This record gives sequence, C-alpha cells and structure tokens, in this order.
Amino acid sequence: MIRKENLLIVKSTEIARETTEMVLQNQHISRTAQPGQFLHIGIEGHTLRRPISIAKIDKKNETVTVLFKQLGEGTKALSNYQEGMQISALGPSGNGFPYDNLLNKTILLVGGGIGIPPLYCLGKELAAEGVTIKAVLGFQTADSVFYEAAFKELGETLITTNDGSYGHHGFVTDVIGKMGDYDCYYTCGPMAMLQAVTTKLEHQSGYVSLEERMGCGVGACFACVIPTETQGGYRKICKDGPVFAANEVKL
Amino acid sequence: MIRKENLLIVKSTEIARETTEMVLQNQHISRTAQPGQFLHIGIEGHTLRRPISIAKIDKKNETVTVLFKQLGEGTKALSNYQEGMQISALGPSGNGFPYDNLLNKTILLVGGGIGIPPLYCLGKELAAEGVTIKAVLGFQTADSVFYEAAFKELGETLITTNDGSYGHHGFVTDVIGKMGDYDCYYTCGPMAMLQAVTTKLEHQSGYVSLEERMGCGVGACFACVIPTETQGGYRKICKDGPVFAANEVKL
Amino acid sequence: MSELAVNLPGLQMKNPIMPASGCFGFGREYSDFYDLQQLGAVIMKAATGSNRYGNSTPRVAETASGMLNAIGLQNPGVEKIIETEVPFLANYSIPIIANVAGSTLEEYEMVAKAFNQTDSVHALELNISCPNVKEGGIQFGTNPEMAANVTRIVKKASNLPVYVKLSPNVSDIVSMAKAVEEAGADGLSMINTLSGMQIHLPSKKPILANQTGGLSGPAIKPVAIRMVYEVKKHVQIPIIGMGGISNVDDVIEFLLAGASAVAVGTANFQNPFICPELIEELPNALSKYGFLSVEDAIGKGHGA
Amino acid sequence: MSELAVNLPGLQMKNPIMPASGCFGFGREYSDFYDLQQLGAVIMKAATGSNRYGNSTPRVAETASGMLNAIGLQNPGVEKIIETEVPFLANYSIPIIANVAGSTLEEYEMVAKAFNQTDSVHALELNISCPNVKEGGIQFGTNPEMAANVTRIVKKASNLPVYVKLSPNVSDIVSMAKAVEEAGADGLSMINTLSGMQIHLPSKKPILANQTGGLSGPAIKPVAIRMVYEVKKHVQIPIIGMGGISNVDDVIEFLLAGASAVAVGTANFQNPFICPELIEELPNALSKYGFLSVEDAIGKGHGA
Ligand SMILES: Cc1cc2nc3c(=O)[nH]c(=O)nc-3n(C[C@H](O)[C@H](O)[C@H](O)COP(=O)(O)OP(=O)(O)OC[C@H]3O[C@@H](n4cnc5c(N)ncnc54)[C@H](O)[C@@H]3O)c2cc1C
Ligand SMILES: Cc1cc2nc3c(=O)[nH]c(=O)nc-3n(C[C@H](O)[C@H](O)[C@H](O)COP(=O)(O)OP(=O)(O)OC[C@H]3O[C@@H](n4cnc5c(N)ncnc54)[C@H](O)[C@@H]3O)c2cc1C
Ligand SMILES: Cc1cc2nc3c(=O)[nH]c(=O)nc-3n(C[C@H](O)[C@H](O)[C@H](O)COP(=O)(O)O)c2cc1C
Ligand SMILES: Cc1cc2nc3c(=O)[nH]c(=O)nc-3n(C[C@H](O)[C@H](O)[C@H](O)COP(=O)(O)O)c2cc1C
Ligand code: FES
Ligand code: FES
Repeated sequence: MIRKENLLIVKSTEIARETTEMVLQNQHISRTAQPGQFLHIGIEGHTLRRPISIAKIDKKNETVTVLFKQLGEGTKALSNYQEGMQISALGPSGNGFPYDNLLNKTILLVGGGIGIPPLYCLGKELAAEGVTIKAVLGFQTADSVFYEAAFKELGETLITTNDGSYGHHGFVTDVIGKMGDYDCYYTCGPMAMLQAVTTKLEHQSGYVSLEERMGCGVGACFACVIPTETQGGYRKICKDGPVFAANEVKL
Repeated sequence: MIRKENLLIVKSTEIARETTEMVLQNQHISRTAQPGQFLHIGIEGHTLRRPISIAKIDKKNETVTVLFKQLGEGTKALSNYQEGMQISALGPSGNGFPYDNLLNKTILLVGGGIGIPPLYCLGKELAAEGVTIKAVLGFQTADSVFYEAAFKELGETLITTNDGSYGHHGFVTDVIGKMGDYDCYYTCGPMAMLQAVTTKLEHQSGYVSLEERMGCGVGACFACVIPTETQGGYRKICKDGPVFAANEVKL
Repeated sequence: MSELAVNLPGLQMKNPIMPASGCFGFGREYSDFYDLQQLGAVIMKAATGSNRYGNSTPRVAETASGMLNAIGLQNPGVEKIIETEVPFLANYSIPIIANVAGSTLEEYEMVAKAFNQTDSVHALELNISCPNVKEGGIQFGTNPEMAANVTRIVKKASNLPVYVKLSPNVSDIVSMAKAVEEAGADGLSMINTLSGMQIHLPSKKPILANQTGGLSGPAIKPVAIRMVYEVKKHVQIPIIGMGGISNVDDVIEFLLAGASAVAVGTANFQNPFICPELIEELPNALSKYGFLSVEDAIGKGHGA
Repeated sequence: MSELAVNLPGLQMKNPIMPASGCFGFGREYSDFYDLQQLGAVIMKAATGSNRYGNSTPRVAETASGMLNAIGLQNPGVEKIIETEVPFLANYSIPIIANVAGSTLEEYEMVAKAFNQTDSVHALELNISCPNVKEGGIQFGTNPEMAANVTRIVKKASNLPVYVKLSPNVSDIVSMAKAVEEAGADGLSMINTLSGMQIHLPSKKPILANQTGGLSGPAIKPVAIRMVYEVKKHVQIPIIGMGGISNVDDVIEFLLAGASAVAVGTANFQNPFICPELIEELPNALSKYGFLSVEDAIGKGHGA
C-alpha cells in the first residue's frame, strides 16, 4: 500500500556516467515493494515529485536501492543529497511486473539505459525463485554501462552500446535474435526502444514498463495516461502501470 | 568598494531567542568594511537578498560578524546554514557612520533589538580610538537580550525591556535622560523608536541608521528610498545610507 | 458554531479547506491516505456532457514554484460520474461540489441539469475558465457577456447554488466578477490557472503536447491574492479562493484578501496530506494573528 | 557577423543580452561591477515628462520564485535624464534604449520628442504597460485602440525606432501586438510584470504601500514564453523577450519562442554579474542545442 514515507539515505554513489545509485532505508517500503514499482521522490525546491523505479529490495536491511540518471535539475539536486539525510517519497507506487507460474521457465529482460534498474529488481527476485534469466542491455556508450556483473550473476547477459564503444555495436533489437528461446519477456527503456522491441517480439508474451511525466503520481490528476484499445480507452501509468501487458497499450 | 563575494561561515550560534550570530571569513570585506555598512546576503531559493548589518570587524582573522533575528523564511533558512558552508553576499554595502574629530569626546549609542549590531561595531571601533561610549539598549524581553557584557566593556550601558523582564522597564527613550552629556548620538532600531529618539534628541547632533525593504541593494532599482527635504527630495537607503544625519531625512 | 466553520450557499462546512477541482480526482486516491471526512468540502474533477479523453501526453511540466498542466478535461462524462463517483464521495458527510465544464452553452446546460438527478451534490462550480480546451472554455471565461450568459443558463437549469470559477487570463477581473454576480451566481471561485508554456530545449518543441497549459502553484499566488482582493471590494457574493496555497499562512492570506473558503490544488501532489494538515494547523494560525474564527478573518486585509 | 550578433531596428547589437528597464537604473551602479561595454544594449529606467517621486515604501516584496514591485516610475524627468544619465551611458559604444512612460498622450509625446535632442539614444521602448500608476499605464496597455493610438503619436513625435512594451495583464495579447504593429511599432518588448499583491499577515495589510505591484522573476516565465510564442506567430516585427530569465537555458527558450533579443530584470538583483555571465555562456549553450548562431535559434520552437 502506497504511503508517504521518509527514507534515510544510507549510501549514494556515482556508479556510471551521470548515474547515481542510492540505498534508502525504510521499513514499510522495503517490506512491501514489488519489482516494477517505483518511488515518487520529493526534491527540495521542486513542485513535482520524481518517479524513480526500485532497483533492489533488501528486506533484511530494510533498504531499497534506486538508480537514477542526472538528467535535469531535480535529479542533479538529488545526486547531491548526502548520506545520512532523509528524503520524502510516496511509495511503493504503481503495480509491479506480473510473474506467476514461471518456475522452471525462462524469461528475457530487455532494458535500455536508465530503464534497466526495475528489470534488475525483477531478475534478482525471479532468479532466486528458480527462473532462468537472460538479459539484453543497451547503453549509450561504454562509460554509461552499469550492473553488468550483477546481471551476469543472474544469467546470460548481452551488452550493446549505440556507439560500439563496449559490447555489441548497435541497438538491443539487433541482438535479441541471439538469445534463443524464452517464455516471456519484460522490457523497460526509451519509447523508441519499447516500440522496436514490442514490434519485433509481437508474437511473444511480454510486459513493458512505461514512463510519462507525472503530476500526482497516485492516479488523481490524469497527467500520465496512455491510450488503450479497451478499458475505457486509457490507463494511468502511475496507478494502473507502470507495467502493462505489451498488447494492452498503444505505444 | 562593493563586490560580490563568497564568505565562509566560520561560526554560527544562537546567542539569544531567535537570534543568530554568524562569523564570516572574507578578505575583501573584512579589510574594507566600516561600522554601519551592511552585507546583502543571498539565500538559496530566495529571489531577494537580505540586508544584514556588520556587527564586528576582525581584520586580523579576516572575519566580519553579523547578528540576525530569525524573522521570516529567509533568515530562518540562513540560521540553518552550517559552519563550513559558503554564503554569497554583496558588500560592504552602503555608507557607514560618519565619525570625524571625536577624539576625547563622548557619544551615545541608542539601539533597539536587532538594530543594535551596527552600533556595537561603531562603539568598538571608537572605544579603541579613545572616544567615550555610552549606550542605551532596548529589547523586547529578557531572553532576547544580547551583547550586554560586550557593550559594558565599551562603556556605561543601560538595558531596557518592553515587558520589564530585564533591566529597566520601558522604552529606550524613558532612560535616555539618565545618560548625562554627550557630543553626538547614533541610533538604529525600529522606526517607532527612531522617531521617538530623534524627536527627543532634536537639539543634539546625531545619526540614524534606517531599514527598508530592498530590491537590488546597490542603488539601481529605487525600492528603498526615503524622502528628504533637500537633495532632489529623496535618498536611497542602500546606497546613500543606511546611515543619515538625523535632520536629513523625514522619518 | 465552531471557530473553523463556514456557511456558504449550499455548503455547510466544518472548516474552509477543500481540494481544488482536477487535483483530487473524485477523491478515491487520496482516501487511501486519510479519512476524507476531515475535509471542509470536496470539489470533483470537471464533468462534461460525455466521456472525454483529453489531450495527448505530456500533459504536465514543472516550472519555478509551479507547474503547467493541459489535461484537457479528461473525464468519464457526467452520467458516469453521477453513477460511479458521486456515490463514493457521498459516503462521507461533507459537501460535494461538482465542477461543470463544456464547449457549448448546450453542453453546460445539459451537465448542470444532470446533477439535479442526485441529492448528493451540494453545489456547482461553473468552470468557464479552463484554458486548455480550444473549442470553448477560454472564450466564456474572458468575455463578461458570455460569462453572464452561461451563468444565467446554468442557474436556470440547476436547482443548486452556482459558484462561477473565474479565469485570471483577463484584462479586468472585476467586470467579469460583476457580470456573473448580476447574472445570478451564488458565489465565485478564483482563480483558475494562468495560461503558460514551456519549451523543451533538446527537442525545440513546447513540452506539453497541447503546447500551452495552465500555470498553478505558489508562483501564481500573488496574482490570485490581487484578484480576490480587488473582486471582494466589488461583489457581495462569497469567494472560494485558490491559487498556490501550500501552507497555513497562505490560507490566512486568502481569508484576509476576502475569500470565505479556500481550495488547494497543486500542493496535493507534493504532499497528499496537505488538506488535513492545513485543517489541523488553522486554529493556531488564526489565534497567532489575533482572529477568533475563520469568519472573523474574512476580508480583514481590507482595513477597518 | 559573429554568432551572437543581432541587428534590430536601430540596434546593432554584438549579443542579444540587455538589462531590462527599471532593474538597472541608468547603469552607473552596475558599472562598478563590470564593464558595461560587454552588454548587447542597455534599457534605461522609465522617463516621464517631469521629475517623479513614485510610490511610498515598501515598494518591493518577495514571492515564490519572484518579486513584486511598485516603484511608481520614480525618475528625475526626461530632460534631466538626457542631461545627466545619457552622457554616462554614451561613454560605452552600446545601443541605448530609452523607456518612455506617461500618464497622458501628451506626456508620452513630449517625452518621446525630448529624446530627439540627443544622438546617443538609439531606440525607444514605449512603456504602455506599467501596472503601477493608476492614472495612465494600465489603460493604454490593455486596450488595443488606445495602445495603437499612443504608438502612432509616439512614432510621429520621434525619429527613433519604437519598441512597444506589452502588458501581460490582458485577455488577448495577440490583438494588442497586432494593433501596435499596425500602428507602426518597429518592434515589441514583452512582457512587463503581472499585476499581483501580497498581504502582510501580522499587520493585515498589503505589504506594498501601493497595495498592488508587478510580479517579475522566474515565476512568470511560463506566461512570458507563451505570450512571445503566440505573438511571434502573428506579427512580423521583432520581439525583445523578457520575464524571469535567470540562466542561459532561459535565454535559449525565449529565442526558440520567437524573441530576437532578451532583457534581464529581476535576476540582476540576485546576481549583479548575470548579464555578462549569460553573454559568456551563450556560445556554448547555442552549440549544445545545435545552433550556429543566435539568428539561427530565433523562432525555432515553432517547428520547421
Ligand atoms: C515509472 C517511472 C519510473 C522511472 N524510473 C526511473 C529510474 O529508475 N531511473 C531514472 O533515472 N529515471 C527513471 N524515470 C525517469 C525519471 O522520472 C526522470 O528522469 C526524472 O523525473 C527527470 O527529472 P529531472 O529533475 O532530472 O528532470 P527535469 O527536466 O528537471 O524534470 C522536469 C519534470 O519533468 C519530469 N520528467 C522529465 N523527464 C522525465 C521522464 N523521462 N519520465 C518522467 N518524467 C520526466 C520530471 O519528473 C519533472 O516533473 C522513471 C520514470 C517513470 C515514469
Ligand atoms: C540596512 C539594513 C540593515 C539590517 N541589519 C540587520 C541586522 O543586522 N540584523 C537583522 O536581524 N536584521 C537586519 N535588517 C533587517 C533584515 O534585513 C530583515 O529582518 C530580513 O531581511 C528579513 O528577512 P526574512 O527572510 O526573515 O523575512 P521575510 O519576511 O521572509 O522577507 C521577505 C522580504 O522582505 C524583506 N524584509 C522583511 N523585513 C524587513 C526589514 N525589517 N527590513 C528590510 N527588509 C525586510 C526581506 O529582505 C525580503 O526581501 C537590516 C535591514 C536593513 C535594510
Ligand atoms: C492537474 C490540474 C488539473 C486541473 N483540472 C481542473 C479542472 O478540471 N477544472 C477546474 O476548474 N480547474 C482545474 N484545475 C485548476 C485548479 O482547480 C486550481 O484552480 C488551480 O490549479 C490553482 O490552484 P493551485 O495553485 O492550488 O493548484 C486543475 C489544476 C491542475 C494543476
Ligand atoms: C524593480 C523593477 C522596476 C521596474 N521598472 C520598470 C520600468 O520603469 N519600466 C518598464 O517598462 N518596466 C519596468 N520593470 C519591468 C521589467 O523591465 C521587466 O519587464 C519585468 O520585470 C520582467 O522581467 P524579469 O522577470 O526579468 O524581471 C521593472 C521591474 C522591476 C522588478
Ligand atoms: S500522475 Fe496523476 S494520474 Fe498519474
Ligand atoms: S534596493 Fe535598489 S535602490 Fe536601494
């Protein structure tokens, strides 16, 4: 259940170019979060909260980890928050990735850039439950790569970079074909990538996690809708998503 | 000469109720500041800078000290700034107290509340130059009293409080009569006090230091004018003041 | 009567704090955070004649001390609102205000009439001012005769008190207010958002798919206070004040300017608990500034 | 021509950055901080027919991401300005723009004519929009016919290019812009401040002695961008954009919206070096967003 909580910044590290990893301690959120859910994070001096996915859940230490790109003013300010400070967040927000009946099955994770963190969260959870994990991760360039070793611990992982400075040269869709068979895919990343991935994997069952600019983050303001074929013609990303079945929404 | 400078917060202490004393290190400002001048202090997240008088000048350690009341949002935020942080200020701003030919003479300082700091700065400077100092200091109540001992080191000092909880019960003007003779007076404090003091001491030569809401703090915006009988009908407090001869301005 | 209570046409409120239209949906989401029973009243999201999808996304952008929105009046249509949303809110014994929007006089009339069906709605807020919808809103809200006309028609169609919500995007807010007062408005609600735009530098395009959007939040409070203050001098009907309220001092400032109650919009997004927190802090704030009650503070910024 | 240069009627500027009227006095104070020679141009404080004291104090207040001012056009009068202030600025070889204000058509005409005496002034900025002065400004600035009329009279009186400074406190900024363009304006300057108010809670009175004041600073930037963008679509004459500029991205945003040059007001108070800093940062910012020059960026927010 979504709550307004204060989280203690236990650790904040720049783990790749302009990319911060932050470990946040909070009992309620660490206990109830599901892979694919996000935090709606308040930043001093900013009207709107920032939605950031949960990348790791550590129930023992009562922490969750988030990874974010220092994109605009808000995330830049957040990256300067010191360990020991508290941040305010609404969370855990939205619905996570559905993953029933996957025992002994294989899933493919397809992530692009800062869309990768929630997939890691899912992969880690499912690997522990005996699901076989494969991953294709796309980055801009060599120094923006993160979590490669972590994914390789979960299963077979291919890295691509747009400029070829690391791993395969090109887009994730260029190498998906090499990944063999899998029962279901999960993808998160820039819209262009999601469109390419869902088109390419049209005949596979899969889930996409979407981004949109948000107001309330709780389903009240209708800022973050995405058109659907059914369900009254739209769904709210913050509340009904951010995860949707790939064939449910119009990308 | 006024400059935009960064000052290091060497020390920040709450020395009386909602009153912060801050020691600030900066070479240019400590070297050039005169008693009666002020700093125009920038506060993160606030459009306008805050004018705060200089209360002590320490040329050896290259510091100046300011004292401020936690009045509104800006000064409250400033009181939370930690030692070791830098603040931005324009300064030294305005013109200080004129004090020529005071050798072997006696001056009276009449201060009210947060108007007292610049008078201390002046008193300290002049005491060192062999001027006899007398002071009458008015406060709201006992726990807002500050710098009593410091003034007593400079010379004869009377304290009044509005509620009688410390020193004489009443206003500074109630006890000015007890201070004997002096050659010149200097006063700073709330407008009502300045009006009462200048009226009472009409036949004495004296100087007032004035406050007004400021925009630029450098003389460009005409926010802080005060009407005068001469000089084109007005003067700017930030640039021509904050100190004026008591008979120059219309209070 | 308690110190916080306010009675306005159709609205017996135990306190003057209500969420603003469009910033609170139909209450369900925020009812997960607190008991809505605490609120003075609630204003629902805009209702139009039929189901509306609204604008393309992005629909919001952040600005200095504010935000832009161009939701485009997305809503399931008035019938569905009465059927599925009003009953949920009617579980709470607080006055419900329906925000009525439309692109034509006929649509306004139809929506207003529809709300006569239910006993659970206590007043209408007539949204003549939503600046996002090209084919309607903006014109009604910036022309005194048109505003008076739609007010008259809605008053006639409805058996509820009507609060006309004024747009700040006008040269002369006082003539707008006087025009709708003469046309029979029972109260005013002000202000709606200021029309604004933000351009996304990397893509060289307006951020909002709709290009322009409505500016809300603390940035606009000085404009709202000025308008409430000016209008208060010229009308007799009560004003629900809004625009940038984010703390209890803001509430008092609106009361002093002449508002009899206030609505809180954008601040809900930052702090879902803002309304109950304001309600809790209000008694202390009133006494800090020397007021015996909310009623005692209303209009006191106008001198003796 | 350098990448930063812009040529507008009467104004050959080596860069598009100038301080806004009223926020820079007549330049003397800021010349203590840096060499004014660096500026693209300078806009002087408003000139009226004769010496004016302006409003009582307080004249400024702080708001969320902005400020209110009600200076009330304090100035020594046009003759004195020409005699004592213009020569100081004329020491720098940068275009000087005189801001012309007045309470009557005759006063506008007289002030405009007075500036014909000197060769050192390169253009007039016709301030029809100052919201602070009850007996003039506001009416000229909110009525298209009156705005056109004063433009025509000033154009006739002056031998300088005339930039009409528009008020944002209007229902329809495009008709204002078109009216003054038709009346012969050589350019537009926009926006002036939004009319606002703040109430001081302890004293229960408006903070500003004048009660209302003009809202400026980052808070109003979305309104300014929207107006520049809309007007750009409908006029041929160049626009000097302003309202809330505080960093180099803001400058680019105004260029994209359609401004050919920009003025910086309130930000000078926070940072006296803002203008030279923006000038220094502009080349990098232009290339970051893929522009070859300032000219190349103008209006590019309007699509291909
Ligand atoms: C469900 C969800 C999960 C996300 N998870 C992550 C994550 O794990 N790591 C990460 O780095 N980013 C994530 N994002 C994107 C992240 O929210 C934006 O990068 C961030 O909000 C940008 O804020 P800013 O202050 O840097 O940018 P600014 O440009 O200063 O932001 C201005 C406004 O635009 C919004 N905005 C700008 N870009 C985006 C965007 N791409 N998506 C949504 N809102 C945006 C901001 O939230 C803010 O309201 C996620 C977005 C969503 C919707
Ligand atoms: C020349 C001069 C010297 C001063 N010296 C001192 C000093 O040494 N110690 C001290 O505590 N105070 C001093 N003041 C007053 C001090 O500037 C204000 O208390 C302070 O600006 C209030 O800011 P705030 O953020 O607390 O209040 P807010 O109410 O948040 O301020 C809002 C705006 O109003 C202005 N403002 C509010 N009250 C005053 C005021 N009394 N005078 C001027 N501007 C005001 C602020 O600067 C700001 O622009 C001085 C004022 C002047 C003009
Ligand atoms: C996301 C959003 C949606 C809104 N939708 C509506 C609406 O449907 N009808 C309406 O009358 N006002 C609507 N408004 C305007 C608000 O009700 C309110 O008048 C305005 O936002 C000013 O208040 P604030 O600054 O507290 O947000 C909306 C505002 C926001 C931010
Ligand atoms: C203190 C102050 C004084 C001003 N005086 C004038 C003036 O005399 N004439 C004028 O046309 N505009 C005047 N303005 C308006 C500015 O020139 C500018 O249009 C407005 O402030 C928006 O820009 P900004 O947000 O960068 O300040 C003044 C603004 C301020 C803040
Ligand atoms: S952000 Fe408000 S409904 Fe999703
Ligand atoms: S504050 Fe601008 S002239 Fe004094």
